[in-house]
Amino acid sequence: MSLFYYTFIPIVIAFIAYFLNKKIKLSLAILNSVVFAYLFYQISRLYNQWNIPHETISYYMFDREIQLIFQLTPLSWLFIFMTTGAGLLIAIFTIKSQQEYVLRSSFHLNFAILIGSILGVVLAGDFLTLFIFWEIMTWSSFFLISSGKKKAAQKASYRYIILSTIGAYLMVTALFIIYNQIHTFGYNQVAAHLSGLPITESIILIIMLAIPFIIKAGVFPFHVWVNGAHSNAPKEFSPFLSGLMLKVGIYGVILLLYFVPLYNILKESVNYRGLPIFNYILAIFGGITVITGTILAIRQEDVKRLVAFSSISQMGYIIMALAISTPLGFTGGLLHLMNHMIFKTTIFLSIAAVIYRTKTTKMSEMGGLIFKMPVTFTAYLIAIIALAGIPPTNGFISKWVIYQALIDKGYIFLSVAAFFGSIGSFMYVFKPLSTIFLGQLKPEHENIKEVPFLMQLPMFVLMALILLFGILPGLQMNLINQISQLLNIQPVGFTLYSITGAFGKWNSLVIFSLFVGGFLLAFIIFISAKKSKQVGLMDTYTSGEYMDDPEAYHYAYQYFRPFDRVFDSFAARSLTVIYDTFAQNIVKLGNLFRKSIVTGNGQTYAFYMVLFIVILAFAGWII
Amino acid sequence: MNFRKILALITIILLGIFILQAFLIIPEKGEIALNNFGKADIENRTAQLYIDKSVNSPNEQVIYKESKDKESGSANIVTSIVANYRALDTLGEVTVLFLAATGLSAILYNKKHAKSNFILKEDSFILKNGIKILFPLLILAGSYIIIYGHLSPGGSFQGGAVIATAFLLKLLSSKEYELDENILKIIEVTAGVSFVSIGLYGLYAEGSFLTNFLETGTIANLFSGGIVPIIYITIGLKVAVELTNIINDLMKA
Amino acid sequence: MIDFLEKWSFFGGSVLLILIGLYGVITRKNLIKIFIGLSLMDTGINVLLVSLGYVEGGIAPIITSTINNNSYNFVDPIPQALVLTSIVIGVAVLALGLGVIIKIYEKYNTLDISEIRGLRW
Amino acid sequence: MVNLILIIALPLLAAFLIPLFNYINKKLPSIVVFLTTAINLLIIILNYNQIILEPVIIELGNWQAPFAINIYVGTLELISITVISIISLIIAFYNLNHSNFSSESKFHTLYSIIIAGIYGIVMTGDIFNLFVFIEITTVAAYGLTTFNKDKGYEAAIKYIIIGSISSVFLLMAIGFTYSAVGSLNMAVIAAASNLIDPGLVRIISLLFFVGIAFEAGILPLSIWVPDVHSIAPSAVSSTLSGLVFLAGITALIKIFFNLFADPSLYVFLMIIGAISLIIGELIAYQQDDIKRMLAYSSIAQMSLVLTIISVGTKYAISGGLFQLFNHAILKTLLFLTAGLMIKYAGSRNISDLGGIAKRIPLIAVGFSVGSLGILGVPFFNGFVSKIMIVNGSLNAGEYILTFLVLFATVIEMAYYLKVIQTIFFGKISINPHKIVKSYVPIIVLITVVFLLGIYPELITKPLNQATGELLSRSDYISNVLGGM
Repeated sequence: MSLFYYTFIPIVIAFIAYFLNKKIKLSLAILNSVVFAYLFYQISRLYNQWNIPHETISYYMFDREIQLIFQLTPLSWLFIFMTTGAGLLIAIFTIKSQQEYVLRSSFHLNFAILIGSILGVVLAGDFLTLFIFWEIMTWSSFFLISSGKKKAAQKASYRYIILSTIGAYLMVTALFIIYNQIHTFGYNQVAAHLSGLPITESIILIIMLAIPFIIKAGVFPFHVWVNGAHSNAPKEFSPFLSGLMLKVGIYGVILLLYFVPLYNILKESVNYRGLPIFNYILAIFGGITVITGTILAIRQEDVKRLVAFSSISQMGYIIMALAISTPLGFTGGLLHLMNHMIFKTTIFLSIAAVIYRTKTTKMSEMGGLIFKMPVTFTAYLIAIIALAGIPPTNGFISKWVIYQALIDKGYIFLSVAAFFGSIGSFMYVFKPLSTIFLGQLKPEHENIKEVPFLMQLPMFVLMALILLFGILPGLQMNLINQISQLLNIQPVGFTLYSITGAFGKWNSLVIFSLFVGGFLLAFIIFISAKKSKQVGLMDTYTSGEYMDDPEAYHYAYQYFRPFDRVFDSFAARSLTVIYDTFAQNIVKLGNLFRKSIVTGNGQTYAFYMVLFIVILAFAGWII
Repeated sequence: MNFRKILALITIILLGIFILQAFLIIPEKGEIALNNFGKADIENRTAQLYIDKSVNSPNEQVIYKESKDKESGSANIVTSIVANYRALDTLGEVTVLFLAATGLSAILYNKKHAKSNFILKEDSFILKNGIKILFPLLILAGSYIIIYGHLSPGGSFQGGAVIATAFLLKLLSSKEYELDENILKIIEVTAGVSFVSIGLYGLYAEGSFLTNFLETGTIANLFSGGIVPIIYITIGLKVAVELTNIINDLMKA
Repeated sequence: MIDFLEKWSFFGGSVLLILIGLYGVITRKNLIKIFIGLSLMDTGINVLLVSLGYVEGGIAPIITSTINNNSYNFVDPIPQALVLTSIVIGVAVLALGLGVIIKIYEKYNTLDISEIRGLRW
Repeated sequence: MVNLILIIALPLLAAFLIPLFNYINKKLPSIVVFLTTAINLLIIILNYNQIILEPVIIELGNWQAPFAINIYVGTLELISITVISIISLIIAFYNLNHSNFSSESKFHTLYSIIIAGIYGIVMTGDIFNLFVFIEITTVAAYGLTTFNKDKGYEAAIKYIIIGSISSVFLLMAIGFTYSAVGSLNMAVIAAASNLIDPGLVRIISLLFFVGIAFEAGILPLSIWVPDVHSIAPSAVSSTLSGLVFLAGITALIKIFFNLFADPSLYVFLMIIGAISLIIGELIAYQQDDIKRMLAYSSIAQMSLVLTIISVGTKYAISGGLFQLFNHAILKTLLFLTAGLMIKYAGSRNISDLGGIAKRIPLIAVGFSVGSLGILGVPFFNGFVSKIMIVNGSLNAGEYILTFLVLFATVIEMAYYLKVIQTIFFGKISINPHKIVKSYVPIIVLITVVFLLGIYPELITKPLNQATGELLSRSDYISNVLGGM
C-alpha cells in the first residue's frame, strides 16, 4: 500500500461514514475502529521495511509543480504505529462511551481526519507536506476540542487554535524565506541552506521553524493552551490529545534537532556549558515546564485539569531529555515519549470511564468507586504507578534513563526539576486515587456499575503494555536503537530486560522479581491485618450550623492546601493573564476604531473621502 | 462657523489646490499636459477622425448634401459619436436611466396604487387649458428634436426630455389625469429591446455589436446615417418613457 | 488679462462649482441640500469636460447648409458626447436619490442626515 | 467562436424584456435571468480555449480598435469573467426561490443589469466606457440595496452620496486624461503615459484611484460597505461583495498596471491597503451582526488583495489575484449561507445563532467551509492563495507586509471561529422560521472550493499567464494598437 494512502484512507472514509451515520447509529465509530485496525495491521507489517522508496505527489502551486514527498523511516514508523494504535483503542472505547453524545458524528469525522493528518505529518518527507498536514491536524483537533460539552471548551479551543496558528505562521514565513532562496522544501536541502547562512540568521529561522512544534508540545511559555484543551475536550479525545497530539510536537523537535539535523548548525553558535544556547534554553524551558506543571497539577480540583497539568510536566521531561542531545538523553526522551503515551492514555481512559458513569469531573463529587469499578480502578492504579515512576512499570525505566542523562552532564537545575516533578507527581496522582476510587461512596453513586466490556478492552491492553514494557524494555530499545542509527546517534547498550546507563545497568527482571515478592508479602499482611472502619461521607461536625457549601468540607476539597499555600503567589502570576491582556488590548483598539470611524453618519463618510484625497495628495502622491 | 465647517472649508480649499494644480502644470519639452483653455488639440486626434468620418478608411472631405456613403452618415458629429462610434456608452446610459426608473418604482412601490399625493386645491383653468394647447406642441417639438437629431443640434435625450416635460405639465395641471402604465411599459420594452436588437442584428449581419448595417446615404438628408436615426428614435422613446415614469413615480410617492 | 480670465472663468469656475457642491455635501445637514450639492458637482464636472474640449473660435460640430463641409474650426465633439452621457447618469442618480429621500422621510420623519444613523459601528 | 459582447448584451436584453415576461408569469423573470446567466457561462466556455491562447479584442460597431470603444479580453479578464459567470449563475439559481420581494420582477431586472455592468467593468478597454459600466453597476446596486424595506433606504442614501462624489472624481480623471492624450482608449493612453508630465500623471492616477476604489472595498472610501452589505438581501450582498469588488479591483489593476504603471505609486497603494486591512479586521472582530462582520471581512480581504498586488512582482500579483477570485467564491458562499441562517433564526446576531447546525446542517457546513476557505486551511482554495501571498511578499523582501498579512489572518480567524463555534457547538436557542432550503448553490460552491483547493492549477496556470500579461504593458499596447 502506498504511503500516501495512509493519510488518505482515514480522511476519505471519515466523510463517507459521516453521511452514513445519519442513517445508522454508531456506524461511524465501528467503521473507524475497523479502518484503524486495518491501518494498524498494515503499519505493523511495515516494520523493518525502511527501504521502501519515497513517494511524491505533485501539487501545482506558484508557477511550478511542487512535489509533496512521503517517506518512511524508523522514527516515522514509531509515530504512525503509536498513532494508529492509540486511535484504534480510542475508537473501540467510543463505540460504547458515546451513546448519548450529541456531536458524535462530527467527533468521529474529525477524529479520523486527525489520525490521517498525523500520519501525514509524520510520513512527510519535506517541510511543505509537513506544514499542510500540520495545519489539517491543528484544525481537526480544534474542532474536536470545541465539541467538548462545556462552554469553556470553546474558549480553550480558541486559545489553542490562535496559539497554534501563530506558530504555524512563523513556520510558514521561515519556510518561504528559505524557499525563495533554494526553491525546495526538502529537509536536507533546507538544512544545507541554513548551514550556509550567517549564524544569527539561521538561528532566527530555526527558532521560527521550531516554535510551532514547541507550542504543540506545550512547553513552558506556550503551555497555556494545554490544560484548558485537555480538560474541556470530549472525554474520549483527551487521552489522544495528551497521548499523541503533544507527542507530534515532540516529533517536530526531534525532526528539527536530529533528523534534519539542525543540531549541527546550532553547535556552531554560542555554546553554554557544552550545549548550544538554543538547546540550553530549550532544556531550561523544559525544566520550568516540569515544575510549573507539577505545582499547578497539585492545586486542581477537576480531575481532567489535574491530569492535563501532569501532561505538561511530563512533556517537560521529554523536552529536557531531547534538548541535552546526548545518546542517553535521546534514548530516554524517546522511551519516555512512548511510555507517557501509554500510561497517560490509560489514565485519561480510566477517567473517561469514571466520567461516563458519574457524569462529573469534580473530584469532590466522587468517591469510593473502587468496588464499583474495579477494572477502571486497576487501570488507573497501574497507570499512576507508571507515571510516578515506580518499578516495575515502564514509567520508571524511562525516567531512570533521563535522570542518568541529566546527572551525567551535571545540569543541576534540570536534575532538581526532574526530581521535583517526580515527587510532585506522587502527590497529584494520589489525589484522584484517594478521592475518586478510595474514600466513601457517594449516595447517588450507589447503583453505578463497571463500564461495558468494549470500554474495558482498551484499558486491559494498555495495562498489559505498561507492565510488558516495564519488564522488557528491550522491545522498545530495539526500535530506538534503529532510530539512533538512522540519526547517527551512538546507540545505548541493552538486552531484552536491561539497559546500560551512565552510572550502571538497570535490570528490570531482577527488580520485577523483587517487587512481585514484596507485593505478595504486603498482600498477605493486608489480608491478615485489621480493617479500618468506614464512616458516612457527610458526617461532618458543624455544631448545628447550617452548611452552605458542603463540598468545601469534603476531604477531597483542597487536598494539598498547605502545599498549595506555598505556591499561591506563583500560581497567581499566570502567563495566561499576559496573553489575555495582549489580546484584550487588540480588541480594545478595534473598538476604538469602530466607535470613532464608523459613526453611521453619511456626511462624515463623505468628508472622509475628501480628507482621504487631500491627505494622500499632500502626503506625497502628488508632491 | 463651527469647527466642523472650518475643517470642511480648509479641506475643500486644499482639494481645490490639488485639482487646480493640474491646470498649472507647464509641460517640459516633449511632454504633454492639459491643454490650455481654447487650445484643445483635435487636429491629430481621434476627434478629427470622427469629424472627417475617416476612422475605418481615410476620407478627406465631408460636404453638405453631397458626400455619400461615408462610414457614418449623420451631419451632427456629436450624434454620430453618441449613436454610432460610441454607441455602447449610449446603451449603457439608457440602461442607467432604465435602472433609475426601475429602481425608483421598486423603492416607491405601493400596492394600493395610490393617487397622486401632490395636492392641488383645484384645477387652475388657465393652467389646464394652456397645457391642453401646449401639450401637442411639446410632443411635436420633442419628436422633431429626436427625429432630426442626426441633422441638427439636439437629439434623443433632449427630445425625450421635452416629451417627458409635456407629461409633467399634464400631471401638474390636472388631478384626474392618469398615465396608462401598461402603455408606458410596452413602449419601454419595445424601445429598449429594439436598441439591443439593432445592436444584435449588427452582430449577426456585420459581425460586430451595434454595427451600422444600413446604407448611410447622403449627408444631411433626413433618411441618412444608417442606424443612427433608428437608434435615436428608440433612445428618444426610452428616455421619454423613463423620465415620465420617474416623474409619475415621484408624484405618486 | 482677458486670457487669464477666460481660462480661469471656465476651468477655475467649473472646479469652483465642484468645490462648492462638495462643501455643501459635507456641511449641510438636510438631505435635499446635500443632493443639491451633488447636483452642483455634476454641473461643475460637465462644464469642466466641455471647456476642456473647447477650441478658440470653434463652432458646434454639425454640418449644415452654412457650415457645409468638415474643414471648419470645430470644437472637440467627444467631450460633448461624454457630457451628454454624464448628464443623463447624473439625472438618473438624482432621481433615485430623491426617491430614497422620500422613503427616508416617511420612515425617520426627518431629513437631517446626522439623525439617520440606524446603521453604525 | 461566439462574440463575447453577447455576455453584456444578453443580460441587458433580458432586463429590458422583463416587464413583458412579468405579464406572462410572475415566475418567468427569475427563470429568464437564470437562463441568461447560464448562456453567458456557455459562451465563455466556448471562447475559453481560444482566448487563453491569445487575447481577443472586440471592436464595437466594426470601428478600428483604438478609435472607438473596444473590448479587450486577455487572460486576466477571461478568468474574471469565468468566475463572474459561475457565481452569477449560482446566485441566479438561488434567486429562483429566494426573491419573494414586493416587486420581484424589478429585482431580477436590476440583478440582470448589474451582472452586465460587472462584465463591462472587467472587459472594457475604454476609460469612459469603464465609467459608464461603473455607473450601471452602482446605480443597480443602489436599487438593489433598497429591497430591504427596513433599513435599506438609509444604507442606500449613504451609498448614493459617496458614489456620486466618487463618480465626479472619476469623470474628472477621465476628462484630464482625454485632454492630455486626446483619446479614451486604454491602450493609447498607456502608450502615451510616458509622455505625460509626471505631475499630471500623479494627479490623474489619484483621481482614478478615488473614483474606482470606492467600489473596490478600500477604507475609508468603502465605508458604506458594511451598511449596504449587511442590509441588502443576501443574493445582493454576495453579488456586491463577491463580484462588484472583483470588478473594482480588476479595474484598479488595469489603471495602475496598464494605464499608469508608475511603480512609485505602488507604495501608496500598499500602505493604504495595509492600514485598511488591519482596521477592517479589527472592526470585523467587534461585530455581532453576522452579515456586517462578513462585510468588514470583505473590506479586509480586498485591502489584502490590493496590498499584495501593489507589491508588483510576479509572484505577489498572481497570489493576490488568486485570493481575489477565491474571495469572490467564498464570500458568495458565506453571504448566501449567512442569509439563510439569519432567515431561519430570525435574527442577525451571531449570539442568537447558537447550535443552528443541528437544525440546518448543510447550511452551517457551507458557512464553515467558506470561513475555513478564507482562513486558508489546506485543501480549501484559500490555502494556496495564502501560501502564494506569503511567498510573493517574502519573495519581494516585504517582511513587514508578510507580518501584517499573517497578523490580520489571525484576527480574522478569531472572529470567524467565534461564529463557527456558536453555530456548531453553541447552546441551541433559536425558534426556527420556515425557510426555503436551497442546497444546490451551496453544494456547488463547496465543490468549487475544494476543486480549487486540490487542483489549484485550474486557476493558477492561467493566472501566471495573466500576471505575465499585466507586467508587459508593451504587449498590451501593441495588441490593441496593432502595428501603430
